[in-house]
Amino acid sequence: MLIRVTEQPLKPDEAVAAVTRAEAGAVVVFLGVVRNNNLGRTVNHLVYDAYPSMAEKVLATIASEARDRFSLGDCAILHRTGRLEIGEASLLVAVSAGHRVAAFEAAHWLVDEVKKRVPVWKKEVWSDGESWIEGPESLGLQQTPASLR
Amino acid sequence: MLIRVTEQPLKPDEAVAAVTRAEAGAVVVFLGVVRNNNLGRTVNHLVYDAYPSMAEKVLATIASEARDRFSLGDCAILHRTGRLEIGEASLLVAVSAGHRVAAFEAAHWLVDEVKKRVPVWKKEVWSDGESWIEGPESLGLQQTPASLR
Amino acid sequence: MPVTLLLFASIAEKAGRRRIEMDLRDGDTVHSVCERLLLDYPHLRPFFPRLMFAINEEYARDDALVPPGATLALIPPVSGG
Amino acid sequence: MPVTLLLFASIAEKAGRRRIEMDLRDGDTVHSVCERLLLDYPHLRPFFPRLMFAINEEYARDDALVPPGATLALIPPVSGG
Repeated sequence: MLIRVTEQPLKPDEAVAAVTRAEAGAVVVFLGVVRNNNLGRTVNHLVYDAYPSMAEKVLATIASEARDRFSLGDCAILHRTGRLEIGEASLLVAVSAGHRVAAFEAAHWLVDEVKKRVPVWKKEVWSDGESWIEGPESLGLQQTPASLR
Repeated sequence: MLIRVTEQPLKPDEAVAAVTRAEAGAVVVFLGVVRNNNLGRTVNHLVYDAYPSMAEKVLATIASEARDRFSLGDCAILHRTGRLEIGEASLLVAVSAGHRVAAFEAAHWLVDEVKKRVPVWKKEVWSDGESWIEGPESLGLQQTPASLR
Repeated sequence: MPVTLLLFASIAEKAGRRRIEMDLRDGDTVHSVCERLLLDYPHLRPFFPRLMFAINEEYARDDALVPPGATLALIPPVSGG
Repeated sequence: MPVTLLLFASIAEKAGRRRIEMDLRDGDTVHSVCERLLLDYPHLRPFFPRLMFAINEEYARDDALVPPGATLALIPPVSGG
């Protein structure tokens, strides 16, 4: 199980090699790539912040859940941090399974869970400003007492 | 659009680079990998035969259909031929799309169509024999007149 | 103008060849060409109920006319991927 | 034994720091620690309705007890991927 939060570029070949198993006929890889636009605004680049030690723990938990849920061969989840340019990969998920249906389902589920649960944040930088993105897919809001609001 | 039938090993990094677009936030890659077993039998290796020129035409047709159907950024389909060992990739599909749902759906659809339509055949080689596989996912049987049966 | 038959995978192994040249006759269809092939290769008959065909790299029905100089591929159920 | 608060992303930028040490009192919960934090950093209050919390790298509710020496992370809605 390859789990990593890193400032280095993410390499599909490495992740594929890490999950390939003699008994697994299907490998699916997902890459989240920095787009040049979001919600109608032109994006110049992104900056990712993370809580790396906790993020790796949460990634490992998600990976274990996926292995149980989808009877996977193996899986790899890598998240990049720091400044990323357009076209660079911020998230790489790779899974192997006996057959393709399980591999596609598991990869999709893993990406969904990463976006809900892993303490990583992106800032969009435009030509005329910047903003931290508060993920619409983040875990439901914590119950916060009225006194803190 | 990267379409290729080749005896050379398939490289995920190359396919990812080929489909990456500044406006596409999601890349999904599928690899079909030679398994060490099938239907309860231990597989030693596979041999793929192909009608390469027609296979590339059919792959290009499928790729075009996918681009219309799923509003893809781009897609790549590569099929390897010749002798393949356990753990080697026989099929590589890569797609890019604005968002992940389209990318996952398109990649899955492409793999299904490749298995139905592309003139490529695998032979399983076991320790004690071998057999050409007639794909259970192949296009429906041609209407064949009784005189040829 | 001859027609060139291409054979692959199981049927190529059984025939012992991947390519067969045949004469073309007026009005020849996939079906009629294959009937003449089976006169010379009767042991290939068991493959035909499951074959597909392609004329010049396009899938074709067995009642399709075979044009002069065509390449006619005999295509067992595919199993790529 | 102090408690170490970790701040990230938007709230770290607003606070001008990523790490704050605070004293821990008997019976301190996430909530009570944060109330004391807001005495020194009142401009962070608008973030709280959307924050999640983690104690020692595990998500925790705001009524969870904070153990001595804990690391308490203030976690804005995540946006990885």
